[in-house]
Amino acid sequence: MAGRMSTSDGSTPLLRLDGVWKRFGGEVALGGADLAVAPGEIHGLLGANGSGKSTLIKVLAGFHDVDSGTLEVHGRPVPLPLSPGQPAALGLRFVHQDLGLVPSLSVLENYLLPQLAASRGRASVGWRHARTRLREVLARYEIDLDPRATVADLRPVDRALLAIVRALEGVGTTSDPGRGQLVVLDEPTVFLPRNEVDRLFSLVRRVASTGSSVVFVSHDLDEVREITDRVTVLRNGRRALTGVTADLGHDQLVAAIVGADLDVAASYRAAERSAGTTALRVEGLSAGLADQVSFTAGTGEVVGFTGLLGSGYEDAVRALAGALDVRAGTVTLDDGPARELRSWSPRAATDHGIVLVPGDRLTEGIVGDLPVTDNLTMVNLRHYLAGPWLDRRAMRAAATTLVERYDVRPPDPRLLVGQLSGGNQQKVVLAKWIQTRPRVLLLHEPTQGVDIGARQQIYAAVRAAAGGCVVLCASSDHDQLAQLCDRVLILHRGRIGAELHGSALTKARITEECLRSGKEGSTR
Amino acid sequence: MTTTESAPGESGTLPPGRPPGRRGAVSTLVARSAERIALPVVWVAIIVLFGVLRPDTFLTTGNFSAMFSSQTSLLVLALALTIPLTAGDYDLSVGSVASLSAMLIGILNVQLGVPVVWAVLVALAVATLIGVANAVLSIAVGVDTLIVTLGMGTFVQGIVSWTGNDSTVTGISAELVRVVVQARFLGIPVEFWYGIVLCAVLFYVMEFTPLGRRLLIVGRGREVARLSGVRVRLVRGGALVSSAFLAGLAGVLIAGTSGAADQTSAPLLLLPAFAAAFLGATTIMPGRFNSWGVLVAVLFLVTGITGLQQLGARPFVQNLFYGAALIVAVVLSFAVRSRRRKAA
Amino acid sequence: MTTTESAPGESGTLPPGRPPGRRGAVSTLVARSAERIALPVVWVAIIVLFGVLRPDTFLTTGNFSAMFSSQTSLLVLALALTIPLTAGDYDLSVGSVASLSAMLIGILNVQLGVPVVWAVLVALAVATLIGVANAVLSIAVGVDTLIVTLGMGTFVQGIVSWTGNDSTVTGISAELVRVVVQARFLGIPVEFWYGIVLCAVLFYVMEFTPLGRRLLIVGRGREVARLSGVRVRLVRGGALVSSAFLAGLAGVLIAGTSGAADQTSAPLLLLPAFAAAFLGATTIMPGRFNSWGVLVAVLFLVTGITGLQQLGARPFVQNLFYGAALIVAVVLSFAVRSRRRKAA
Amino acid sequence: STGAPTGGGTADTGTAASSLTADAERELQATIDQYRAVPTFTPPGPAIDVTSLRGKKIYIIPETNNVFNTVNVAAMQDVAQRVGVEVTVFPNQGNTSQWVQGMQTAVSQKVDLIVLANAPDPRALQPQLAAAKAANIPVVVTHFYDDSTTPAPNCEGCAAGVTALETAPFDTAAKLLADWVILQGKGNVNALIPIVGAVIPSPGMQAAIKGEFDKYCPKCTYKFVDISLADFASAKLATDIQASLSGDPKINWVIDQLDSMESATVSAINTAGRSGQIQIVGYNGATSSIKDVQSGTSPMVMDVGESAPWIGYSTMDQAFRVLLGQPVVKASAPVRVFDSTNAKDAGDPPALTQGYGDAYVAGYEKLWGLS
Ligand SMILES: Nc1ncnc2c1ncn2[C@@H]1O[C@H](COP(=O)(O)OP(=O)(O)OP(=O)(O)O)[C@@H](O)[C@H]1O
Ligand SMILES: Nc1ncnc2c1ncn2[C@@H]1O[C@H](COP(=O)(O)OP(=O)(O)OP(=O)(O)O)[C@@H](O)[C@H]1O
Ligand SMILES: [Mg+2]
Ligand SMILES: [Mg+2]
Repeated sequence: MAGRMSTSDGSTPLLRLDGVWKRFGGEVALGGADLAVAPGEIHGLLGANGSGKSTLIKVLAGFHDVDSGTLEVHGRPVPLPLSPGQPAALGLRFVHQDLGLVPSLSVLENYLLPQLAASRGRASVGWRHARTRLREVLARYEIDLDPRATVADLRPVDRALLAIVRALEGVGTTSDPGRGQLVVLDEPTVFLPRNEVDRLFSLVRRVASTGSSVVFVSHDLDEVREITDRVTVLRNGRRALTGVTADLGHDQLVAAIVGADLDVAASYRAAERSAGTTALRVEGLSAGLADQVSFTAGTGEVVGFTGLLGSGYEDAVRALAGALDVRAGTVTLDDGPARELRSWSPRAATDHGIVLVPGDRLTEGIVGDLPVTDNLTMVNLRHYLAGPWLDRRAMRAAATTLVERYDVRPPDPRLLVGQLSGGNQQKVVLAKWIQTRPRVLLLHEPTQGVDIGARQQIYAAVRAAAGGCVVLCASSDHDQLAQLCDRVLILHRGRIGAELHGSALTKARITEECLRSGKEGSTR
Repeated sequence: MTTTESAPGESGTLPPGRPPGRRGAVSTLVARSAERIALPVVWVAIIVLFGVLRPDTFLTTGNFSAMFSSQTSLLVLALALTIPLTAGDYDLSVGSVASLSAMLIGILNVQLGVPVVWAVLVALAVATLIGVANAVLSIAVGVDTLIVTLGMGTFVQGIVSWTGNDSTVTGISAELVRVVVQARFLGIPVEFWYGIVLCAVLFYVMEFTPLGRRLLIVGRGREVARLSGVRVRLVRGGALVSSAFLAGLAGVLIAGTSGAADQTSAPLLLLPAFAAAFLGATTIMPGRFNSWGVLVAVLFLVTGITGLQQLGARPFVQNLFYGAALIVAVVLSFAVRSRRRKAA
Repeated sequence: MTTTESAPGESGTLPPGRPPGRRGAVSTLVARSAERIALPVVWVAIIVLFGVLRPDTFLTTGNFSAMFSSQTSLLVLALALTIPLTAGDYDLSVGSVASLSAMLIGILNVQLGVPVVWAVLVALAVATLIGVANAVLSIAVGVDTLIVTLGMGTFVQGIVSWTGNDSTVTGISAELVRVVVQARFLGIPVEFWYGIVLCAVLFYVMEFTPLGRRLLIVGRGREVARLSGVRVRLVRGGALVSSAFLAGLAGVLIAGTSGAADQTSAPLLLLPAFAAAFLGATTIMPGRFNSWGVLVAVLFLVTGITGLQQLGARPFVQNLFYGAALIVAVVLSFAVRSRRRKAA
Repeated sequence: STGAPTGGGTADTGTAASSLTADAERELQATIDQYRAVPTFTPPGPAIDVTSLRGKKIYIIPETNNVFNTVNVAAMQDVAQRVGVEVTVFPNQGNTSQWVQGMQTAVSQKVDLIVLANAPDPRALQPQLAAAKAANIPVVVTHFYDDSTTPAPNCEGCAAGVTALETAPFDTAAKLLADWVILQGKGNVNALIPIVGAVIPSPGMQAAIKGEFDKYCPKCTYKFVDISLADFASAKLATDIQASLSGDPKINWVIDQLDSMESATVSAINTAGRSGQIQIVGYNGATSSIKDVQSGTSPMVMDVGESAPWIGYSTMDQAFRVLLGQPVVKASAPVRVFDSTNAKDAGDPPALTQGYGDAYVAGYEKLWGLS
């Protein structure tokens, strides 16, 4: 309660960010964002995908430079950007969205990573002592982990727990322990089963009770309402709302997060459910976090896959492209034979016309330092063969047409894709695959980091493509699913928990189903 | 984007020149073509320089024909390297493989009296087999190509001194010598033209065949390639096999040029070949390993060395020239690019 | 996060052994320790073997003291390499730098009559400066360390033959000789013990200081390192400077061991040093470049070679042994791991 | 005229009128004829009784692994075996650190004598030589210094612990190379002489060659090109030579300091497109080079050879004398000129063990009382 009181009056916040601008290329990630965290409070940070939460946090971590903006800690102004190690010195601790672990190093090394990074070459590390200490710590948190285990071999849950414990234990190990410190948790709960979430919350409260503060990032409104004292909502890189959680209704939050998007959003859903015969049948697919998923889809249909992160909805889709190892399952195309997915590969998938527009665009989607032309033509090179040689002019021409059809800006196929903006990069990836006339088009977070305008163009493109094929779209953006899909499957713990279509298919219902399945989880 | 710090050819290593965008298109176009032709221009410049200083000795057809043809084996080795380099792999065994190939020709043809044609074919076959071994060990097992080819190179070197009985084999069939170096075209020994042809072939394969594009894509974005249905392992393996085959070819040229096969010369070409490959990637098609660039690099280096030699420079100047040329060229082409990127 | 396909020490290159997880902890523990001590065991085995075959010549203190001490300069060079390798970078200039350091000592002490202590200090300083140059050119400008150090190596080699006037400098102060090789401890020339001490120091720094850990973190995950506030460029640059300094030290040992500085010997140590570094990363602490592993690797190699010599094997067997040892060890430790990972 | 192949290219040496003075030609012819003959054996010193040497231990460290050293060492082993002397060989790859290891091992094994066989650089082994001296182990260095060198310990780098030398006729060989070329070229000689300035015999050989040209053919032209030790026998050597060749289109002879330069020289000539116009002579008697001389089609037309086994015998003779405490002698093995007239003596295919007769075998056996 103390926290909540102290915030209503103007007492100096533990941390205050003001007017932070951050562009990537020309893409505005933060457009004058601000954030104030009072001592001893648990502060929720909300916002749609790409609204700038992680970027803001990485600015605090000294990872990103800023175009402009000011920072105050304990009322003292601190020049941005922060130098390496400075955040730690200021008493800031992080659990980053990507957890900030080095997979090929051991649990212990990753646990000590912040100290190792901070300490200026002094004092030696007593590993045996450190190991026993970590054992105690892990025991305290009732986590069964071998400090010598390699992080790459851990389950996602254990990795998350490790990162969280690292951040929480960091508190109090800095220069002036008297001062309250700040723990930033960027979507820490996505990999946690409900009971772990409860434990996390009790820990978070304990930290707050010591006068330190916590910034808590999550897409799960219920979690946010349960744990936070106040919330700040980011939208398109700037603050849309700040308030005391208890005073804010669910709808107020949703409105603040989604903003005007809902209104402008034309629905791209097919007028009437296409009666297209079943073109894709997947049986008992188990891969990654997905567990015995079975479904069918028809030509012309756009089927959405979603759920809380960690529910495995994206694995179910990516597995069909051979992007990850499959434990079990079969896929049937049209009235062809059922094919074992255990021996599946990207090659096999593409040969059968199953193609993936990956979510991790930068490493899986585009070859950034090759021109647009090469990226567009890499999947059907043999079409450009004139005798033994490639007809480069034909390739250039084809690229130009695609670039124009998909409205890639600037419309110059000689540009390196890495120099295109996020949205335009995504258009290139879409064009690359759709031109191959796939039978199944798999989309994974198709508009991640893509601004509204490009978003609508991409929806249109997908819809157009859907005319001739099955589209499966794995996304955590419920608004997008509501606009784009004819049907949405909500996964929970790797299994299909619910299915929405027709009039039931609204952003609100999707979110609701995701969260419900979440609670069912806790009751199981 | 995720760039690979030390995988060759990655943007981390050789940032691609920025093609003309909307903004400052013209000025960039100029800067870019300036970069393309910088090395050739410098090359011509030093030719003129030495020509002025030593008109009677340097500016002779004899000198040029000799300069050009004398480096063919180095050129071929460097070209061999560009293939795995483009795919993001290293091959440290090319030197020893060339050595073995030459030695096999010597032994088969001279000591066992095998017709030289067959000797050459066997040598090439063996070289290719070593490439297969490299591919299997590194790509199949998954060991870094640098380590595997390092070990393989040492091992093969052992085989060379074994088979060669630690000595030089001379008296290789005059036919080979004739078709490699004695026959001339436009006054230059044919082997130089072989080199040119090889450059052209490689250029076309790299630029105008699906295979070449796949090689490049695998080198620049393995995951993208994999998810796009490219058989990444096959491509990488193929690259190592090809480099070994070309190394074998370099061996044939070595044997043909001197009519002999010795123990030491070929392996000493390894580092210069790398230097030439990297230097070549700063010109013609900056940012990519390209055969014409390698040709220019090799000719530039030999011209400099020969000129200095004829000016009576002491031998050590050659190393200074080699090292300095590589560093300066690469660093400059880097500085240029990053400045330009800032500008964008 | 950004991982480097062919940066050494990356999981891609040397996957970390899988430590005991919940499942099959015991069996894995066994397998793991088996892997740790595999090379040492094989080493002991061949010692026994040769001991049985050549008891009177091989199993003599003299033989061992000679074997061990003669490899110190190689050991130090390999240790130098492990530092940038751990940080994910290459340094191809260590051989030439060692050469230069030895040559400087020779020239300063013999030709200019500088007291040997000062000669040594100057040599080390120059070596370090070259390391700084490497760091600036590669990390500041952003050129791949492989290229920069390759060029630098060639350049420095030129400087060596220049300053050394292309010949061997002899007559280096007897003091240096005494403190390097003539003084003995437990019957083994002191330089061997210097090597041991260096191993211990490096081991301690790598394992027990934040600095060493930062080096490893930078090598394994540059982005995460940045995210956690590690000064990545500083660390990488420091690694290159340290390797150059140690290379300089190797040069001091070379000069002290033979009381002379020649042109060719040190650069020839480059590839063997790499082999030793990689081989060492398969033992003691499999999957990581570690000084004790390098020590074992070096001793293993020299033992095998000496033993083979005393059995009257022809010299070429040495190369076969070197290459085969490297490939077999690395491939095996890989196979083991991947099998184990599958099992998990 | 002899030697030169009748390929068209050799016209300028073959037909052009000789510009040598009559006596010059006579003297040169005499010298060449003398060295074309099978070398004769002259005892280096008084007879010695080697029976007392049974059981002594000799440790041999060859410079590197090449066939010449192998044959040379084999000869020594053979002799030693018959005398009952134990021989240990330390084969290596020419790395200083390996020589160091060899020396240390030898000293630690308390052998009775160490041979640095043609020839690990004693200057790079000062501490080890000192150690040997301290352990009273004599060291014999072979084929590293010229016959004219002052005997140990006054030779360069010998003071530390070299007891005796087995020297080589480097200067003589150089003289013969020059003489033969002048004679064959009938005075129309423009020679390129690649030489590794860094090695000990080079200055002497250079002087010798210069001396002959000054004496017999002042208007002949010749040019030494300095080869860096690192480039020696490497591909760069070809570039060095080729650069000088194109630097002077009139060059018609290349005098290789060592046969191991031949293949690089041939490449250079070929790439320079001067095959048929340039002939090569070289020193060392490598079988590969003599084979080319025999072939009559190679630009390699003469080789000054030396007998690896003979060097072995003469080394052992010196070693025995040292072991017996006898005064050291001027130990050296002769050279022979191999050109088209006598190259066949070297055998077909040529062997390092043939072409020098076997007078030395009988001679040394008699000297040692083995026969
Ligand atoms: N480094 C660069 N080199 C060349 N052109 C560039 C570079 N960076 C950006 N551009 C061009 O400038 C334009 C604006 O880029 P920016 O990233 O700001 O687009 P954006 O506003 O984010 O668009 P989107 O909403 O699609 O992401 C793009 O068309 C891109 O092609
Ligand atoms: N390194 C980067 N380069 C280019 N664009 C980036 C980078 N990091 C973030 N962005 C862009 O900045 C915007 C904000 O990203 P950010 O990760 O902060 O969103 P977020 O609010 O954390 O979303 P999520 O809820 O999905 O985590 C997005 O458009 C994203 O694409
Ligand atoms: Mg954008
Ligand atoms: Mg985020």
